[in-house]
Amino acid sequence: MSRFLYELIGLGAGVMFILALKGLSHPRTARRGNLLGAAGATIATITVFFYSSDGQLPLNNLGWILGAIAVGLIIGVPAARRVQMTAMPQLVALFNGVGGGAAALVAIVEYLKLGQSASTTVVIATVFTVIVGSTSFSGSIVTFLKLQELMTTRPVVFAGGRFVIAGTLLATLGCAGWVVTSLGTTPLLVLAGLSLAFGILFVLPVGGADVPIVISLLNAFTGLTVAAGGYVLDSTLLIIAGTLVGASGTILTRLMAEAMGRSLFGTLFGAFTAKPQDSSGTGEDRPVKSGSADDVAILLNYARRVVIVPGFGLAVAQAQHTVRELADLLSAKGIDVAYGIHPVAGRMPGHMNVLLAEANVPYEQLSEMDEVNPTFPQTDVALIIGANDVVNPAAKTTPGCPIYGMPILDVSQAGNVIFLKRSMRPGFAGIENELLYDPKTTLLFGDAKASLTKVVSALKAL
Amino acid sequence: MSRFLYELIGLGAGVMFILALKGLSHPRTARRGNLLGAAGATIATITVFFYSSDGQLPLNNLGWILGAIAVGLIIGVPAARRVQMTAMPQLVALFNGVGGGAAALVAIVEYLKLGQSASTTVVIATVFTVIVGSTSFSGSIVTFLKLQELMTTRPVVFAGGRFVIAGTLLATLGCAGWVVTSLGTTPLLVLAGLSLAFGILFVLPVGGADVPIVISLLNAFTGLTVAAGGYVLDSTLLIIAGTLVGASGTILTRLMAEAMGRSLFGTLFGAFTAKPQDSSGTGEDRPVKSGSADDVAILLNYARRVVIVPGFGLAVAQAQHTVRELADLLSAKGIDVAYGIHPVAGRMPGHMNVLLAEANVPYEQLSEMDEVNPTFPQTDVALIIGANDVVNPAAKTTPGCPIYGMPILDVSQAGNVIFLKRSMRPGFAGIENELLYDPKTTLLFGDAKASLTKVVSALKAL
Amino acid sequence: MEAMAIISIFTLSIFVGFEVVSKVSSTLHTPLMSGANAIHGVILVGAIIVADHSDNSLELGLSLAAIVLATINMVGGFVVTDRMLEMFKGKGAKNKGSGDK
Amino acid sequence: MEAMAIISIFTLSIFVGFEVVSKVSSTLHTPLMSGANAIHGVILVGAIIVADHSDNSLELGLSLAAIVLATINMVGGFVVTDRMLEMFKGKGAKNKGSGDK
Ligand SMILES: NC(=O)c1ccc[n+]([C@@H]2O[C@H](COP(=O)([O-])OP(=O)(O)OC[C@H]3O[C@@H](n4cnc5c(N)ncnc54)[C@H](OP(=O)(O)O)[C@@H]3O)[C@@H](O)[C@H]2O)c1
Ligand SMILES: NC(=O)c1ccc[n+]([C@@H]2O[C@H](COP(=O)([O-])OP(=O)(O)OC[C@H]3O[C@@H](n4cnc5c(N)ncnc54)[C@H](OP(=O)(O)O)[C@@H]3O)[C@@H](O)[C@H]2O)c1
Repeated sequence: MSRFLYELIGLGAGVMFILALKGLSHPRTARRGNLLGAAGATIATITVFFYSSDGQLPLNNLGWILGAIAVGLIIGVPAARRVQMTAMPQLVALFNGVGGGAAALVAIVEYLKLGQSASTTVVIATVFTVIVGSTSFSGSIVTFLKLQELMTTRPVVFAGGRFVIAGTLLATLGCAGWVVTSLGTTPLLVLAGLSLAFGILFVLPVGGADVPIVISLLNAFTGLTVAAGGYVLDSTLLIIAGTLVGASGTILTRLMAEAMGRSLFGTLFGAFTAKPQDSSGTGEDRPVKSGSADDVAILLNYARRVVIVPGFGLAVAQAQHTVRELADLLSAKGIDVAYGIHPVAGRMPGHMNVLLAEANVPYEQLSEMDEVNPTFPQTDVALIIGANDVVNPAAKTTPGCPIYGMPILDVSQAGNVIFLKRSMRPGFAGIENELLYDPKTTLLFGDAKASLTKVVSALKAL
Repeated sequence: MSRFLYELIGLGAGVMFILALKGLSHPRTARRGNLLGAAGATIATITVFFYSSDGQLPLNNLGWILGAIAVGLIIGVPAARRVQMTAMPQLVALFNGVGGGAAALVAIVEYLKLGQSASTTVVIATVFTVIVGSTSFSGSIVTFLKLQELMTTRPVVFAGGRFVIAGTLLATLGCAGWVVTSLGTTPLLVLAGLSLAFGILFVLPVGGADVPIVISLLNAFTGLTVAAGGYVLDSTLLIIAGTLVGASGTILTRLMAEAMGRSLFGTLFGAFTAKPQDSSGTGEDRPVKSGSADDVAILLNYARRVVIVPGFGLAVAQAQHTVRELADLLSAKGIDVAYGIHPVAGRMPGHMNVLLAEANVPYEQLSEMDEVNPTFPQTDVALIIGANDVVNPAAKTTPGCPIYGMPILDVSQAGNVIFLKRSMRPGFAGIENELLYDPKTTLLFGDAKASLTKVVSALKAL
Repeated sequence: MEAMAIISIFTLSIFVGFEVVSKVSSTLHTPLMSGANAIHGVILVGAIIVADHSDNSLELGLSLAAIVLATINMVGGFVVTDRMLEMFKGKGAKNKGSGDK
Repeated sequence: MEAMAIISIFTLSIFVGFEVVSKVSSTLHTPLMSGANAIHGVILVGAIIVADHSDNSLELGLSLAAIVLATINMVGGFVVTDRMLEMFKGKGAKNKGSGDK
């Protein structure tokens, strides 16, 4: 295949990626967009087997290459297929991380290959790819661990932490200069090591609520490394694809931060400004009003309007079908039922929509935060199922807490508030929820699905 | 200046053009966007004096070049400054035409210069530029003549016209092949001549309502010729700027066609499908109800809701201040007043908004077609000032008439309809308006400004 | 520049052009058209380049004609667009201006 | 490719990337992020190129590791995005699907 044809096909794949992103931005075309992107990636991958810059086909090491692809498929496809909906966000983080790692490795190999013959701009692009790719790799692993709850979801902040981070960053940049001037292999490996450390330190102090924003940011970073790798390898396709992801990822990060009411700056530089917090929680023993399934059923039965607020616990308990049953039952009794969907309920944006769509909840019943908030004063019961942070008034009242400033669902305006959760434990952000102690709140302890099943039978028995 | 710096500045100018178009798409940033575009163009023009591909500075023929620019400024600036608002659309058409002409000339000169040494792709790009540039030039001149009413605004269709057009097109394409194979000068000049003829023939059959769409289309064409010229001259800036205008112009053409309820295809190929129409108009002598200013004042005085429908005649009469005075007077009497703005009222989209804004009409009183149409049944008086086509029911009832299919303002639903116009003459599209003969219509003949002044004094006297 | 680079730039510019104007309201159609029209007046740059290359009077004459036309297109286009938008401004400044910046 | 061409392509791609996603609703943030994530898995192409170039076992080993990681990123990314969107679809198909195409 001629170089021209090869690059033309690459450009075609780039166009498919543009159309893919465009498609993914609209609900109706999203799936088609994703498939288009997959088609573009497939075409680009197949094409590379039919062109070699040294003119020799088949490619050198062809067997190894195919083998490695097979290994990647064997790991990636089942992971993506089998993962629980609840674990998707961390899987995305992980996929992003390995992409960053791959870009860093590609740059390292090309650097080893070019040796002293590399031009300064190519070396700079290599260094950029290694730093950002490695940072993205290790940072994504940490977000994965946080989301998977293999480590604490709270900001990890230690005394003097910000100096350590700043020091690592400076060391990384210094080492980058060393690589550019010396063109040695050792400096490059040191650089990779430092960047990995920086990635960890960068993500550790990020608060739980900011994790999806950080994933999106690292995603944009990885895009840029791919673009830089494209420069090193002289591939228009990689430049276009990487830049696209970098730019759209940056915008997306900003949009997500806005949707969650977070400042992007605060999220990014949280690492430098966060102070160790008194997050011990006084292990309070204040009284709460705990009720039975019958109490809850009665409250619901005499309501005119009920707003259901689902959260991460609904996903954990896989109670989406049961909640739908309850809602249908209430509707059948002439009660006005709506779901109040907070943009960051669950562990990824749109998590609740996905979950409830699975149970065929009618789309009209799902109300976004801005729609549902004004209706709480006319609501008799707010039924909170496995949600916590998204209704926590601390977001309004406690400056300095990890979710301060995030808009919340104003359930306290409703006549009665019912919480379905297993314990008094806090939510993702790890902070107490005053609303649990409010006199108008009733708590029904237990797994969401079990509790809902009981409430449904109690309602039927009424 | 190094070539790299020169091109980098060119790219910077290209980015400024992108931001200019972006700015121009939003009401609040539109003016800033235009200024940014002007700045980009200025920078690009100045830079070209500091770089020459043969390395010799100052440029050859510098005095001539500066003189020619001065001539352009002396013609262009006063024309743009002094033109009446009513004549702006034709000026835009004219400016577009000269741009297309300039692109064609540039390509011709470069062709003469390169002679036999030109590569085939360059020759093809040259041929494209000459054809489309010349078409755009002559086509724009014809639209100018139509809008300036120096010729009939109706579609000019003659028997066998479509064969003539198709023939010209074929001859043009054949001649293009001749140029590419022979590389001679004569064929190129013949090509330019044929393209000029094609431009004229292409625009002649276009109906009045479609003229702005055609201007927009020719504008997109000119953009593409500039891009092709950029290819011939190896200028990234021209490629980017021209392509941007080509692409955005195409989209804009489609949006405009949609806003006017026209089919783009019908507009473009109207030339091939239009049949000579019986447009003589039977010079009807049916009775109409003509009233005095006092009659109109009384109708208005006892209305609860009045919708004012301004049209091209308001602009001609420069009656925007008087209409505002009337509206204020009615509002002061507690009458609900709104302006119903049709998207193509006047001679350019947004014409009425511009005009009424000049008279400081409050923005809230301006209602777009979709907003105001449902309110006509509750409207007591629809006061139509110098508008005609935009309220002509023929758009709904008479298939085949030039405005058929265009959405109109449904004034016939109002209790009373008042027309302020000078005569029974039709509007831009040249078709009779049945509504003038409707029993609920009152006509007040005379120049819009004079009539409005009389109505205002009559109202004050009541 | 390489053919491939030109094709890529052309393709990407098409997308930028499409995306950038795809949400414009009908009120702004005319100023946008007029502004875009002024932008393609940048062919003036091309006209100056060919005038620099010209070495006989036919070429020079045609180039100078191109310069005159392109200047009219560019400068006239921006001026007339600005005038149009100036009229809109009165309204913007009073009713929406406060939210600006 | 020339430096200037690369810079132009880079600049234009930034605009395309910005414009294309700038109006997305918050419900689609995750699938969009995930889809974009899959797209950068196309670094697989780069990994295959360097594997082709590799002529010692260190280089080859690193390239193959890059291929494995990039494949996971790319294929896993598209599959997981599709799964997410499949769930949305139920809703789309029932309530809005009719307006499609
Ligand atoms: N959506 C996103 O993009 C995203 C991504 C990452 C992080 N986040 C963060 O995640 C949080 C989302 O808020 P949220 O209110 O949805 O969740 P949350 O604040 O994490 O609260 C979830 C609650 O569900 C309860 N729960 C867990 N499993 C349960 C089960 N099987 N049955 C019943 N209850 C159960 C837990 O209490 P018990 O343990 O007492 O049962 C917990 O209080 C926010 O802080 C958000 O910033 C969001
Ligand atoms: N907006 C655009 O983008 C655009 C661009 C090009 C063409 N067009 C076309 O222009 C037309 C616009 O419709 P329109 O209803 O606004 O205008 P119109 O159909 O052209 O009607 C204008 C009316 O105003 C009257 N008039 C003229 N001067 C007057 C004066 N001094 N005082 C009082 N009346 C006066 C004329 O009747 P008398 O002569 O009897 O007074 C005429 O009937 C449509 O056909 C549209 O497609 C629109």
